[in-house]
Amino acid sequence: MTFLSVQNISKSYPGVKALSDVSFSVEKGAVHGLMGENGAGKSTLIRVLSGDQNADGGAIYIDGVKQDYTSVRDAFDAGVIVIHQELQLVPELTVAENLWLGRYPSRAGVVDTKQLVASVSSRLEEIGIDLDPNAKVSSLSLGARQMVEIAKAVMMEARVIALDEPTSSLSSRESEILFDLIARLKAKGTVILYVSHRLEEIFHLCDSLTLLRDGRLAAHHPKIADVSREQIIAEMVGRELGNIWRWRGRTLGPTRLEVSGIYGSTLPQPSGFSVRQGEILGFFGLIGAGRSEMMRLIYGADKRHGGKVTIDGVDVLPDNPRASINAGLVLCPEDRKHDGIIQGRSIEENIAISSRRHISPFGLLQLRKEAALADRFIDRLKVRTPSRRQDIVNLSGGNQQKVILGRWLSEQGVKVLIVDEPTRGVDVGAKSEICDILYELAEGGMAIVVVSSELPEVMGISDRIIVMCEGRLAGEFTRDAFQESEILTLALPDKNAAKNP
Amino acid sequence: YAADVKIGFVVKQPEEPWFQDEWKFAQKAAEEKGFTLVEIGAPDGEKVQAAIDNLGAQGAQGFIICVPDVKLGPGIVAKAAANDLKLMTVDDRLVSADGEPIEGVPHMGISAIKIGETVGESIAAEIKARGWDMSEVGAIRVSYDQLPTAVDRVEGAITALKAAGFPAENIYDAPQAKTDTEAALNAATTVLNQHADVKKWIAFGLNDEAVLGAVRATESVGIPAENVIGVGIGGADSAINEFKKPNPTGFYGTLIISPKRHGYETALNMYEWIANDKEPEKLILTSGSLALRDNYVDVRKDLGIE
Amino acid sequence: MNSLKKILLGDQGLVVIFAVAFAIVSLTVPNFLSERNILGLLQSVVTIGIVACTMMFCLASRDFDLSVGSTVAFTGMIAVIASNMTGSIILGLAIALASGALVGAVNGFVIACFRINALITTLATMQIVRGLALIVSDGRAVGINDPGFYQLALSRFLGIPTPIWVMGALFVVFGFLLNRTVFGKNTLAIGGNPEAARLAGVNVVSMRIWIFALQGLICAVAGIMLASRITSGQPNAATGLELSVISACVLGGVSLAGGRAAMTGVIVGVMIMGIAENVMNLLNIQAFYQYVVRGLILLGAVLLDNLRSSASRR
Amino acid sequence: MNSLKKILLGDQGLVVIFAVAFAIVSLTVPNFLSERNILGLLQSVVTIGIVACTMMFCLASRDFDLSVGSTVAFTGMIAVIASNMTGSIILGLAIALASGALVGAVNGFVIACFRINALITTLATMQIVRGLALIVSDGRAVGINDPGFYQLALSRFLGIPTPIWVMGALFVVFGFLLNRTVFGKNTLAIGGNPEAARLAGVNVVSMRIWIFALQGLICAVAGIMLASRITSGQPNAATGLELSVISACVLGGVSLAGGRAAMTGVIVGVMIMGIAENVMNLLNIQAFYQYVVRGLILLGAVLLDNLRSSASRR
Ligand SMILES: Nc1ncnc2c1ncn2[C@@H]1O[C@H](COP(=O)(O)OP(=O)(O)OP(=O)(O)O)[C@@H](O)[C@H]1O
Ligand SMILES: Nc1ncnc2c1ncn2[C@@H]1O[C@H](COP(=O)(O)OP(=O)(O)OP(=O)(O)O)[C@@H](O)[C@H]1O
Ligand SMILES: [Mg+2]
Ligand SMILES: [Mg+2]
Repeated sequence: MTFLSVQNISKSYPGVKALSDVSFSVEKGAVHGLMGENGAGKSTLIRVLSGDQNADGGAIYIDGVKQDYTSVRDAFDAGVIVIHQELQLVPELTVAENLWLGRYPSRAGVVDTKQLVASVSSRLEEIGIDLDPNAKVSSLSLGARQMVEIAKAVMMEARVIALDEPTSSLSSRESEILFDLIARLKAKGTVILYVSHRLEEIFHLCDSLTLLRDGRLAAHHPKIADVSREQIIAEMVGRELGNIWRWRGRTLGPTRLEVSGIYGSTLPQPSGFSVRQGEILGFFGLIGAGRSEMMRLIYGADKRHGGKVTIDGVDVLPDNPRASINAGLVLCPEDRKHDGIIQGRSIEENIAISSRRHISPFGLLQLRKEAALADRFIDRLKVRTPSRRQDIVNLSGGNQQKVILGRWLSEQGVKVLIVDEPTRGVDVGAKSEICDILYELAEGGMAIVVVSSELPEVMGISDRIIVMCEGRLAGEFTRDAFQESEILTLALPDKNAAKNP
Repeated sequence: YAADVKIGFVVKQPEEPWFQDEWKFAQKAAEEKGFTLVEIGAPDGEKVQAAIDNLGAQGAQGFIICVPDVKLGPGIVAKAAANDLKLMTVDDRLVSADGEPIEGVPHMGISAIKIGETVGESIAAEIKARGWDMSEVGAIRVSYDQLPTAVDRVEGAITALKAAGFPAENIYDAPQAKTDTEAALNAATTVLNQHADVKKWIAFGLNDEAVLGAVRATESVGIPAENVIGVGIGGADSAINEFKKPNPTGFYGTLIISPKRHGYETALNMYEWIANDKEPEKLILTSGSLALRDNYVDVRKDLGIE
Repeated sequence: MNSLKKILLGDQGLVVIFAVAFAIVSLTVPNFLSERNILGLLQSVVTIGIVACTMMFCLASRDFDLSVGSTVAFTGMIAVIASNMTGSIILGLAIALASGALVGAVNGFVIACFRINALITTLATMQIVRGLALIVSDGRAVGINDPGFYQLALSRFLGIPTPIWVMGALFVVFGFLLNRTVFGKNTLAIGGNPEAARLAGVNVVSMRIWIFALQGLICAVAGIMLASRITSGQPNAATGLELSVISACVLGGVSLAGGRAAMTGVIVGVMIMGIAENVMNLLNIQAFYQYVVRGLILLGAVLLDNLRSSASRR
Repeated sequence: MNSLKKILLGDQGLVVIFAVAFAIVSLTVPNFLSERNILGLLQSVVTIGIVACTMMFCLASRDFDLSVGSTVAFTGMIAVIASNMTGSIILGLAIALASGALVGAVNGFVIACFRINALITTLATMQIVRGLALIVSDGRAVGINDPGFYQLALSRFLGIPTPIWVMGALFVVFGFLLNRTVFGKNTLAIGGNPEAARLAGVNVVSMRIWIFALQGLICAVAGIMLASRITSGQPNAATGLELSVISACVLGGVSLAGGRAAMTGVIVGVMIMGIAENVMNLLNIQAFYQYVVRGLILLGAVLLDNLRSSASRR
């Protein structure tokens, strides 16, 4: 019995046809996957569904009734709730206030504060999310914020829930919580639209699947059991891809980066590690493990209280990003929206911002060289855009991520490259391309640190893996000893505590 | 005993040199008699209220005020009474709601219209002295209509000019956006360019700064100094600077009103009123003296300015 | 030492500092702590205080209103003219309140519906409204016919003048509105993240219009009080009020980046501004130096506030 | 029809509209297109135009400077006093330029290092600097001893007065600086996302200090020109300049949210302000109505600009 039906939806932006004639339908109580390359139009579809954007044409039916809502509020009332790709929380408000945003329990306009907090506590407990309702969202880590978003959708009695890459900054443990929740909602008959670039999740969760390509319907699979992984990739990317992580052996040189006893207010435990020339070191951990904090301290993005960083045996005491870059150490940050993209500026400028100092004699720009640089990365990473002059905010999430990566991959004179969640929201095709670029750079003698919450990725790409847990280095594995279960065990805090009390 | 006397002196534009001078002379009186003078700037009605309260709280017995707007009269009178303060006005005379002067409040000053008329008369006299044909002369009225005093002054000048036979249609309005020289300069430039055929110009306005702007405008479009007669009001340094320039400029003269009398005498009168219960005259009108390039030193000396 | 730091830099830091400063001023400045001076002081901040209530909402929602000074003058003017013309004070006040709300609503409408920057929109209305005030009055103050009008400001209740009561009442009302109502929470949400608020179903457009309309209405209240206190409607009144009010709010910890506001903070901010002015006059500080002192106080207060919030951030 | 819309709402929309408006004004307003009037018009926008060059950078980097008016007055004052005291105009000018840059650098330092909101910081320095200007001059205009000083403003080159050349040169220099240098691009990047720019290796703190110091320096240039034009240093000069300059920039499409700026736009913005003022005077519009008209023009221009950018957005 069809419950949600999307018919002939079209939507265009200047220069881009984001959706053309997309139709599919979902059964009651089903989880429907939505996949496609970056910029295929998934988020646009979700935005249309949420009432945030009005489609140029087409219609949406829920339970056989045509919906003609035009605002988020209307969509709400129709029982449609959406988690957007980029987090939509108010940092100044508490968790409870964020969860109730737009629908505070109130009498005559006066907020019932008690109910506000009480109901949230009980609901959070019930669904198994460990969050303090009175904590300010601004004090939470990215992962925790993502959980707030998820709680927001789950807490309401919705008929249709759409999740746009909800796990992109979650690690397996938090993802499990989400999967449990989805299973429960499903049992209640809620329709769930699920967008993800992670194939394992799609196979694990979804009943049916729609593939988009260039804003068009590429394929529709009413039964996920009938398709194979390879077939999906081929339909999505348009070609066979084979293994995404094509690890290649390299000969490693002497130690390049040496970090010892580093700590700061965000990471109170002093810790250190080293990376050799040509080595790719993976950092794995659950959210809140402190990986990003460690990298930011090394890079000088946050204030360091102690510790030493050497590159090729030379002490570099960078206390700000600029000094680090000059010393040959760069970091591609985790939170692209807050720390990465420069709003209002073109793709070209976003790529060239750091590396242009090498190609600008006396501070004068060489526009042609910058354009060539931009074109190279747009081409190689397949950034979907009408032009390199496009404002970066008009790109899809994954394409923004590619541009930010392009910024750091194009930097010259780099000795140590740290990438934090480099493939967050990036499609499989581009993932394997990024992987290739990292290998090329490593072969050129660069020391590379890859921070990721996606275990297959860390295992696929790294020569060595360091596991972090609760702000400490919990253990280390070389490639021949990679073992999924052991790595995961080490990352879990409670197990860890039991091991060394 | 004198040490217990505290007198407030409240003015509307504390940054203006004129009021600085008034304060300075009042201070001189305070030193001579040994009372305390409290200087407060109150650029709008609300600040005036606060200032009076403040004076009351400090235990002052009376105050002298130059109000930002004469219509504030009833409020000030009431507030002064509520704070049990003796009240005198200087420069601008309070009026009641119906526009009639409030007779009960002792006042020293000069009417804005009067002073404007004096400006007009001196310009007219100089036109005659230079033997110009009035119909060939243009007049720049640098106006700032937001300020009632400004309107009265320029209207006074126009009345006098017309009475002397100056053709009304030759008077052109140059509204300043602000009361500084640059604004007057820009406004006057437009007028000059609009009437490029007129070769001889006169200029008057709210104060010296306004007229200076007009004179600068004539210079920038190349009208020789001898073809310009500008007469300002105030006699502050910006006017004196003109007279100190090696060559005469179009700034012909300024009407110096004496801050000495306004500052020193009012303060003294107030002191007498408080200390010896000698009520001052209800109305003392002072007059301005025209200062020119060659006599400004003497005029200033006469008025008690160094 | 450390606990002192904690108190100073804590959430109530500004209040503590204010209390200390108040105590010092009371002890050292003669005449400061007399009943008369305190009442005078409170009356002198009535306009700023009243307008700050709604400016707080405006800033909290990441907006900005430069037109408040003009609106205060304009509505005061209207109150007097309308009272004189209709012969009824009540009617005059009603017309003034309505026209204030209208000015605010127009601001809000332009800003919210056409998405024009609030700074520029209100800079424009600031001029337009001031122009209107000058036009209706022909640039001159308008006297009040019915002396009953003065009573608004002169009357007292329990020995305290009415305007102070009005200001106090508005502090309470808007404090409640900010912290306890859906309206207040939504305002903060819009300021914290307008996009998130919109996507959560908050009607951002109508909220903004309401906030500005409210601002206009409250400006009219301030305008009426002012006209009654100065016993006339003055077209040049309250120039520069916008910057004083915004300063007071920012002093009180309202973030110009939106999303952060507290009524107690704003009250303290307003009082700091008032006390600084009052003390400078009591101490007979020269006009030119008053500028410098005013600037330094402003700078010092935000610096302190900044130390506080950066300390709490880590 | 559609292509007309395209032209109007295109990237050069404001320029086109400006050209059309200019043509209309030239044809309908008598005396407008005379050489003398155009030169007069250009001279009247010299102060705004010069200061707008650096204000553009300030706004583009998401900052704000309210102290420009005071700085112009202060540096003009200093130029005159220093010239009189040292007896050398060159030395006087150098001292004025240095003190302008110093004021700017202090602004920048406080804003960048203590992370205090720029609006409040410059609101404070605006008062402090105005106070200093009043103190050094004792509140009085200071006359120029050496008539050579007047020549700065009175001298002409190819029949065009020097101040206009200075303004033109600065337009070229700053246009180049914005579009063609790393400095300009980094400024825009800081405006777009300061945190991202910092992590990309832009030295945000020193950039901001530089931008403000440059602003102070250019204010000094404007102050010197002004003092020479009005043949004296006046402590009360250039009040309210900040809002005119910011209006001109925003009219010219500079975004107050940072990250968007163009020199041609700013020039057009400055000219629109100047022409509006000039035409109103030529048409002899009454002072009170000028306020209203000024506000409406401001509103109209940003509305148009907004339509343009929202048209390109969708
Ligand atoms: N702004 C903050 N204020 C206080 N504590 C913070 C803040 N940001 C992060 N933390 C804390 O720092 C620790 C690590 O944070 P974070 O979750 O970012 O680590 P991570 O290993 O990078 O994980 P992920 O990147 O997957 O989110 C957590 O304990 C978190 O609560
Ligand atoms: N505001 C906008 N202006 C112009 N183009 C836009 C805008 N928003 C999206 N687009 C374009 O529409 C297309 C579809 O974007 P969408 O965000 O739906 O992709 P997506 O499938 O969600 O990609 P991703 O996997 O990277 O999140 C992209 O080419 C994008 O550049
Ligand atoms: Mg997307
Ligand atoms: Mg992380």
